[in-house]
Amino acid sequence: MMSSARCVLALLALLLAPPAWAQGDAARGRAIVTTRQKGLCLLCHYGPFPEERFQGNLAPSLAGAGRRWDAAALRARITDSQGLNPDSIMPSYGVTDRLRDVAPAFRGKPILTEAEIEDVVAFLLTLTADE
Amino acid sequence: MARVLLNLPRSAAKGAVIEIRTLIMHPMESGFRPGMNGTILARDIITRFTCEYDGEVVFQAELSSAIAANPFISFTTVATASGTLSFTWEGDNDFRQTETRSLTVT
Amino acid sequence: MRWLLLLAALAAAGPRIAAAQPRMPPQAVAQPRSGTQDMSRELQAMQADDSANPGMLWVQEGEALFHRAEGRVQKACADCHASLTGVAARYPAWDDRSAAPMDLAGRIQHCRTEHQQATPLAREGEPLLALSAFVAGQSRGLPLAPPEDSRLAPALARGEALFRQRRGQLNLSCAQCHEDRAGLRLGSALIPEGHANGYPQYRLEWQALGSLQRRLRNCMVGVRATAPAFGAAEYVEIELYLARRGAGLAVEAPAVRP
Amino acid sequence: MNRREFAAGALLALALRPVPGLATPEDQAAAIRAFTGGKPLREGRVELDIPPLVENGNVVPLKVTVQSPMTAANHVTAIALFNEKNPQPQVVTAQFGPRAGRAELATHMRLATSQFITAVAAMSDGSFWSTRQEVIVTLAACLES
Repeated sequence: MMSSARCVLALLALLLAPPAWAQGDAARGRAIVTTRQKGLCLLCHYGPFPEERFQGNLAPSLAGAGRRWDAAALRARITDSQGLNPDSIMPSYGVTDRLRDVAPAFRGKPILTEAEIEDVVAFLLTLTADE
Repeated sequence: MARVLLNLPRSAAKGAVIEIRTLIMHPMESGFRPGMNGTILARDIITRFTCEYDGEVVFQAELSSAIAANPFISFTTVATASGTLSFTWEGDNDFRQTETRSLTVT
Repeated sequence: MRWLLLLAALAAAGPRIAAAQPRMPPQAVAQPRSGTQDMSRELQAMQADDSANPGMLWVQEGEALFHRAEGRVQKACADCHASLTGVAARYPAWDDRSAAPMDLAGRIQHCRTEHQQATPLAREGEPLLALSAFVAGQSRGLPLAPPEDSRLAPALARGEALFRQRRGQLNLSCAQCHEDRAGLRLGSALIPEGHANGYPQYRLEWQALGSLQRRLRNCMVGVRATAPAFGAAEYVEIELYLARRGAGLAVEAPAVRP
Repeated sequence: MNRREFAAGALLALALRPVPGLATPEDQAAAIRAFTGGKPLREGRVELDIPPLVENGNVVPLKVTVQSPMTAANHVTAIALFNEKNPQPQVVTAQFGPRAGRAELATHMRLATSQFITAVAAMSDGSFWSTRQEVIVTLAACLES
């Protein structure tokens, strides 16, 4: 059974969903997740990335993310985590408004493009095993 | 003149081993680091440190880019006779600096 | 039901009451933890050993500058100030002439332009860092003791608000890391409580001595936010709040930090 | 995407990680051979005190101590330090004689990344002794620029 919040989430995800042809690439997504300058994910999260010796512990493990959430839920969380929970410290990767004092080099630009977010979603969906 | 910090006793008993600790202000620019515009910054390091005791070399070290900025070097010497210890740092771009300290041996 | 309404009325009146009187200074962190405690034994040893702590090079430089006659009146700092023990522990402090809070580097600048009638030194320039290190070093071991001065209250409140303000493309505040998540790991780096008891400090990342303002700028750049120019009022306000927040911690300048 | 494509992508991601032109363990071995003149290295006598885990590779304190009577007849003539994965394998080479009193050298070095550091001592009898230590370098989470 779906709670109403989940319904809203799913609707939001549908609205945010890219055209069917813009399928994400899991290998590219993995590179984004593990690159400090790009995805920044492992500064806060940890997960099954044996080559990355240093991973943060501010946020939950990414292991099993692909079992806990479907593509739409992952997309919604990455694109606008703070839209779902204003107190979240996870940046809203696809949002450029609601921010203040953004450095000129990053102004008006999302942290990840829609295509990059699709790559990350595709990769996270492969993380079905719990650690 | 680069700022230098030298730590060693002013006096020592004859035959005692004294510890000498040195710090010198220097960027030790490695020659492997890109600058703001992306081009590699030219190497600028101290390449040699020498300690002479009344004119005789008692310790010498060849430094590389792998030595940290503001180099710290610590070593020991035997207090043989009252005299002068001199410390010389030499490096790229004709860097050369000498500091002296007198040591009283009792 | 009536008590609920009363409660709501009180809550609504709350902000106005607070605005009417000078705000009480926020409490210091109950038991502030110096960043030193989060460092490896080896770095702790480097900080504690004046013959290995590279920051001492700046302290020595600052001592020389302190005794050098400067400006149109050719007076040295030392001609007026015999000892500055404990002074750095009480900064930032209120400055009457500018009617604003002033940090230690600002005070040194003020002395330089007003009393020595010399040209101001660049913020983050080596001479001002060296003088700051020499003065701050004279408070080593003494507790941070920010002044109980009601004139500082508005700036202190602004400083706290800036500390809690989310900013930048990553939309993070100082408090979200250094208050809510101190002790956890951002990547491999342990997040310290972010106290202001070691500045100016020798930061291994910089391979040089730097001020608290440089460190604040560091975090702003990190969250991809604009950073005010060195010396800006915003920095001094955050410094003011940090001094209050870390009150009681021993001054460690020049501290060594990763 | 099939499993092989995925593995290839992961390898590519690994290969693309930013590792600038660093020396290799082979470079370190070659530098050590140049220092010893190809003579065999023996383990022992040398102690290398370096932190196993460092928060920042820009300044890593270390101390090398060699067991030796440091007499005219029997002393350490040189201590050299080598790394595997900095741009160059050499760190420092220090000349010693009996007037040093003790065969000790302390300095602060740089480490580009986690690696083994090798300390080698040359003795007045022509023998070479060494030890090595692994140092894990953690990465800074936030950089100033």
